[in-house]
Amino acid sequence: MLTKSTRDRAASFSRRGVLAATAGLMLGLASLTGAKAADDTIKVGVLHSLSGTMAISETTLKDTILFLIDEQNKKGGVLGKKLEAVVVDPASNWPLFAEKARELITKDKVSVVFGCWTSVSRKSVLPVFKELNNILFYPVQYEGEESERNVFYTGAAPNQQAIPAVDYLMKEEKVKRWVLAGTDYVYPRTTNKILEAYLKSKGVAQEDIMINYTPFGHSDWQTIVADIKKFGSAGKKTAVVSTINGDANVPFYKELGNQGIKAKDIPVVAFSVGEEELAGIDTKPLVGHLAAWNYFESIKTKDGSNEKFIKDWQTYTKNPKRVTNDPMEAHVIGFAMWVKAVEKVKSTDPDKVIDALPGIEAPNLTGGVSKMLPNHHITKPVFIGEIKGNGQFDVVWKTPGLVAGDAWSKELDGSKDLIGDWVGKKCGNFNTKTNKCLGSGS
Amino acid sequence: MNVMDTRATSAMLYLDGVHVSFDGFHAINNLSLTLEPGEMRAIIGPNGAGKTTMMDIITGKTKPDEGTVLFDGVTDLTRLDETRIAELGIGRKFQKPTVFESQTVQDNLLLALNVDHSVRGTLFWRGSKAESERIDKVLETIRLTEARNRLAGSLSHGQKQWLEIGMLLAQDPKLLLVDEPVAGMTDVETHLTAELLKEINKTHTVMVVEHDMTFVRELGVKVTCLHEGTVLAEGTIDQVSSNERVIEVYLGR
Amino acid sequence: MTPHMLTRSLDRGATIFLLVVAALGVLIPLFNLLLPAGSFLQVPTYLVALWGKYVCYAILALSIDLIWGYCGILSLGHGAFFALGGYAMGMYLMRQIGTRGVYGNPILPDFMVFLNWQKLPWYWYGFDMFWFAALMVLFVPGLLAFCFGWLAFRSRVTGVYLSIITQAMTYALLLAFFRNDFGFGGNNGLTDFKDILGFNVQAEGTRAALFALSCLALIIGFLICRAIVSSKLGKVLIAVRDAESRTRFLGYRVESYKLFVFTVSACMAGVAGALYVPQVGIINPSEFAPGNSIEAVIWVAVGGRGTLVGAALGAVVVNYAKTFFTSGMLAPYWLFMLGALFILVTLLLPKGIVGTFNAWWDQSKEKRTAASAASAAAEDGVTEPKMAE
Amino acid sequence: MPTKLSARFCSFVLSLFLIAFALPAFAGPFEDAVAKFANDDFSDTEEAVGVIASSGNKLAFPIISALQDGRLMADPDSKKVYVTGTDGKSIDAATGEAVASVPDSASAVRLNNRLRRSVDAALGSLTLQSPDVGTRLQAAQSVFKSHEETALEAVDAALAKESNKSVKTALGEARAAILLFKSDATEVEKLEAVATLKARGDQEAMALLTGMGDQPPSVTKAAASAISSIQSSLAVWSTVQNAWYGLSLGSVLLLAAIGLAITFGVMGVINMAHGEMVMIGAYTTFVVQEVIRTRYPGLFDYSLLIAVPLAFVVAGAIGVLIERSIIRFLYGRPLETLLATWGLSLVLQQAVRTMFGPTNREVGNPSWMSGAFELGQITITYNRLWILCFTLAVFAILLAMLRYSAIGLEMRAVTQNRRMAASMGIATSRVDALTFGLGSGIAGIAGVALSQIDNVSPNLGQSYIIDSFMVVVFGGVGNLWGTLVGAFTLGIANKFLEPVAGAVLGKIAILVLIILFIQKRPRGLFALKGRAVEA
Repeated sequence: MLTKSTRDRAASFSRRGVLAATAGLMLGLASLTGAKAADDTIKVGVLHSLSGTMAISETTLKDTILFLIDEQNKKGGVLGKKLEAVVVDPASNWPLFAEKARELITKDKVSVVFGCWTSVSRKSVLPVFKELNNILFYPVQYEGEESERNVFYTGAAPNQQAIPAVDYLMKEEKVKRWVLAGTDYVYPRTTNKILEAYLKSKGVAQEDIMINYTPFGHSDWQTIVADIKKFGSAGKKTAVVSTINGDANVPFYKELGNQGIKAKDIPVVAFSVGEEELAGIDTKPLVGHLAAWNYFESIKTKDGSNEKFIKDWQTYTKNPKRVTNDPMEAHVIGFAMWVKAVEKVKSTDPDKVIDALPGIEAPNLTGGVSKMLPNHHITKPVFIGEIKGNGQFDVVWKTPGLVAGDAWSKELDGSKDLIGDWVGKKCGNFNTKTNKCLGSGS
Repeated sequence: MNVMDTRATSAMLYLDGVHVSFDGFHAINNLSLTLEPGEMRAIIGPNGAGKTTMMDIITGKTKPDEGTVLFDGVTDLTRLDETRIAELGIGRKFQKPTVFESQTVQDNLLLALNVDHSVRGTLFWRGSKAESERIDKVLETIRLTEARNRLAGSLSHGQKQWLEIGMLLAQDPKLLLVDEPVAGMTDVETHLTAELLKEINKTHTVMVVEHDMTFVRELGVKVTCLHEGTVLAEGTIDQVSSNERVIEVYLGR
Repeated sequence: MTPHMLTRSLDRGATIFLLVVAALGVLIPLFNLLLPAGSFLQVPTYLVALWGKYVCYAILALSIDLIWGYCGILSLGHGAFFALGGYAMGMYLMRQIGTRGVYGNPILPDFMVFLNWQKLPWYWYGFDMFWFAALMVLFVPGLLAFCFGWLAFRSRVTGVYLSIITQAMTYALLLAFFRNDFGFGGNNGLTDFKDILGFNVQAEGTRAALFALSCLALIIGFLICRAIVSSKLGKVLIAVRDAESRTRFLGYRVESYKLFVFTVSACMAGVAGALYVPQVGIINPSEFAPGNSIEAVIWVAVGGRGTLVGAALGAVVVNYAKTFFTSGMLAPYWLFMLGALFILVTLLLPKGIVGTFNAWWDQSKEKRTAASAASAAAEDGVTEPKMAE
Repeated sequence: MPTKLSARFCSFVLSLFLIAFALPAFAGPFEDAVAKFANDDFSDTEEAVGVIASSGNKLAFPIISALQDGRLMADPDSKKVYVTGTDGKSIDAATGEAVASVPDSASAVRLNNRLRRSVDAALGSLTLQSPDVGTRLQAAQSVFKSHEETALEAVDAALAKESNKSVKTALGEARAAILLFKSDATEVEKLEAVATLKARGDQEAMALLTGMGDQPPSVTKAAASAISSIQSSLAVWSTVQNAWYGLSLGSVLLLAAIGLAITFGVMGVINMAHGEMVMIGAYTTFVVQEVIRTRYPGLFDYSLLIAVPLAFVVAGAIGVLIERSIIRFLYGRPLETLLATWGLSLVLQQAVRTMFGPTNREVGNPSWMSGAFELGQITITYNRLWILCFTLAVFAILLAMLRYSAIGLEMRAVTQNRRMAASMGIATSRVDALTFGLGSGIAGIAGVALSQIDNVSPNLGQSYIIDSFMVVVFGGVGNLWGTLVGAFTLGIANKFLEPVAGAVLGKIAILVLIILFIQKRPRGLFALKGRAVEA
């Protein structure tokens, strides 16, 4: 018995020895990248670009997570263990996102990952998270049309941002004519498809909708702004719904300001322009233009939670001017939910946590309480803010209650019958008409 | 161009009323010149006389604005590109010696051999006895046999000149255009080069551009003096060098 | 490839290189699959995927070295051919998803469904068959390279001008593929692949196999390149690189030579891309980004221009450095490291790693064969004289 | 906003209380209206504005103008509303009595876009007769925009008094606009109105004509013809507009490329870090403005003038540094310079990212750089106009420098024949350093201008490098005029393609055209001919 085992071990050793001899470089390789998993901490992956084009937006989110972890550890960590952040830089390079995700999960053995900004980065890491069964918290407003078991979407779905914004413009500003301007990628495309369908359902005629797409980082807006002006001077109240991507916004707004398009003539409501983007512009010419978010830094709360958060954040970053924005709040909520779920199941095992998360509630920074839904999206309030001269927003409207995020848009033919339900149906894209879980092959 | 008179000329090379100008500067001005088969001709003239430009025109590197350039009495060179012209059998040695510096002497010659120059031909090329013999022979003629495996870049200036002439030989053209073959050569080398060219001239038509009058004299062939892109004088070296204008613009008193 | 070309093409360095690649191709998958997870020598799957990526890059580097190192054509748009090959493979993988897409549409890929496409665009036909896709992997980049090269080389666009218009080419393609109307998934590109030839792309076995395949492709590509550069055609290419007009006056059709290698190298790049996509699991327009192409050229420079081994090595070294720097404490500073690496290499090792090594090796050994001398010299930084002025 | 809700509730209670027990003196409609401001409810505020504007009360103008620029303070608890004067003194809005200080509980009355419009309208009719011509003109225009019937008599009164010509026409147009929408206006009046608007002939006029509801047939007919005539004239103007956009885009391209035309065109150095030089220039501008903001706010309008030389020096110095430390070892190996400078660009980007942070930095437009003016029917924005002039100036200076200055002569000598120049005793290495410095410096200047229309972020340079190379190559390397022509050609072509093909396809088309063009002219638009090229 014992001898046998020893013999086995000996044999295995020798075999291993042979293999080792045949591949020295493998050794070096394994040791170079080999990870030593520390058991006394819980590892949290941070997958945000720190260089390249997306660094502009994502660096802040990296800092946010580090800040939250810091706070949590002050409170004694989770399950009596300290949290440890593992930061990597996917460098705004989509395949690198997948590679880094894989590295985080298999090499660093993280229990959860907070990351991604662009849809494409999410799409690129998706297979990795499915394969290695880990958890991703995705904090950015996106086009919807997705509900995955391993992903939790704490940003706004189209019905939590776009639709309410349009409603506001119809109700408050009596807008009759619409310009849907966006950068040519999937989020604006889908959002505009949804809005187009929605507007038509509200009786807006085709010729009263102008759709325009521009490449990433488009910097010469003269023609388009002029077109908007022209379109807007057809006698009907006109508004621009902008899904223009972060980088192109500054020149866009500068051109708007210079060509003298005032908010009171043609208001622009943007879904990707927050406090951080405005920090790069002189906002005086933009006063009155709108943005729809689930959070604004300027929001005052009864319990002062937002004020406190801003204060702590600015002390943490040692920068009294550092602004906060919506995706940050999404991370705050997501992080809180994850902590609660972990403490609920007394484990960081992804399967347990994933099952525990739906139904978990966490306070958002605007004085409400958000809830994780079975489709892995959360409930959020929607605010419409007007740009102020100081680069902040003045909330002019809010939804009466919290809005539940729809994974699948009701306005699109492809998806109006789909729901995501990971509690009952255990399916992200369940067709309520055919009662079938699509995509499972069968 | 009149067909009759092309037939009339038996010349190996025939230039008539050639004009070319770069941004207004007339490099070649109504240049007419004939080279008989088997002839060796020396071209002299001050800098900017258009000697090299003339060669550019003949080898198809520069297209003349007007004028006739006939090879072998029939082919209009102005319509062809360098490759085609080279294939016709016009070889050229450049003013500043250009050999393939990063390749060995014998590879340089190998590349020059006038065998199949098609992509397929070179891709599936395998050396033949005949080729290597040709190369050996040329190496001997240009006295580089023992340097065959050295990099062309490591050769002395004179040796490069010779290697390039050797490449011409390997190419075995009907007409050789040799631009300043003895520039920067010692007297001995110059003498040897003269001998070499005479040797070559036995079997080829040659056009030599050279400043070195002793060299030209040594060649002892018909001389053409160019000035401002046109023929100033033509004849034996003595006739030309005694020509007033030539002395004035070129030789100096 | 005829046998004599093979034999002729194999010198010492080449043989060692081939052996190493072969060893990697066999051992890494074995160590990954056979050894128990967590055991000391076990190669985690993410490393297999990672090294698979490196190998694909190595093939791309080879293809660039073939035209730049030996023919002096500096293409700053080779990423385009890589990406096109990748897209061809990606389209096949998309069609393999079938009803497993989120909308369960048997024909249309998901991105077409939610952009309300009614039917499959014609250029997607046939990509459900592997052989067709495989053919396209070679054909599409090859065709583009042929047309582009035919225009450019015939009208004697050389040096910087060529480099810049190759940039223009890849940039134009980048913009084109970004457009969602173009029918290639826009910015998101093609992703969420399920299986290839019936094997699950996520499965460890498939990954190992893909890795081995990539190594095989690298070996074959290497042999092809060696065969080309060590043939007489190789000498002509070098001649073109060093003195293009001289070569013309010797009666060579320079443009057809350039066109030939350019097309061959484009096809190689395409294959590299095709192997790359299933291993990284996504192909999207950013692969067309002009920066990528430039970076690929830099791999070659780092490894040693004009030494095929160097090109491959450079690709691996630079990308390993990238992987290494982009995680851990260094993450915020990795661009400094990478940038510094590029500057230092060009300044201190103009011949690249392998080039410098060879030079040193040759010096240390007085006796040298003509062949290695030729190749050693070929590694000199000297480029087209035209551009030197 | 629970806080606001509760505030609104108690204020509501309070207002009931006030209405019930307030002294009759305060019970007038004007006072009630003023009190409404304290309800912090947009529709209440709108009512209040309407009432006050038409009340004829002398306080109306101060109140509403205060509302417009956020100087109207309302105290939700005491229901009192105060006007804080620009001089800091405050008065009670209801009574006009001066008050010592505004209570802390008071906050500025908020506006939204709809309110801003009605405020403008109200102010318009209130200031129609203000002594200042500018204000009157503005007033007339805002009345034209809002065309509220209520303003009609005010307009007529003003028209009667008005002497200034431009204001008169503006008033006339305002009157026409009102009449057009006035249900009980006579057909004649309406026809006149249509004629006036036709004369005005711009998009706003067209907007009114298309927007007017059902009208007597004759009017509709007149309107239709007016619209068509306006449209045809606008069509012509739009071509002019495109040309202008093309020029301004061209100027940006030229500005970005001109530095490259020197480092690349003149020296043959493929400087991939060129874009980063531009970026450095932009960040210099940012720093200058920061200093000015904090230290000497008064100088803000001069910030760019200060930034230009600084940017030139900074970028130029860095350029020289680069040339001395890297480029000079790489002459004769242009492709190696490409690689080294590419590495350099990565380093510079990350350096800026670490120094200034990854996010955009705010670079403000000085007053003379912001806004636009109408030229005929096209809008010309000042920043674009200035950039165009600036670019041409830079180009001219550079050209003159190369042509006439000693260093310029040396530079050209070195370009045309390095060896010869050296043998003639020109210190080529010094010239190289200076040339590269010059190129980089000009890139820096470009950065100053670009900071006015684009992001100031670490990625700024990236977005221009390719375009710059396209321009230089298209125009012909080593030829500044080529660069000029190239830049404007591409700019204009792009702007005429954009409306047809859309921004993305337009850009693609341009790139393809460049590729094909290079086939025709392998050395660009203005290529040097002759032997020198090949040598």
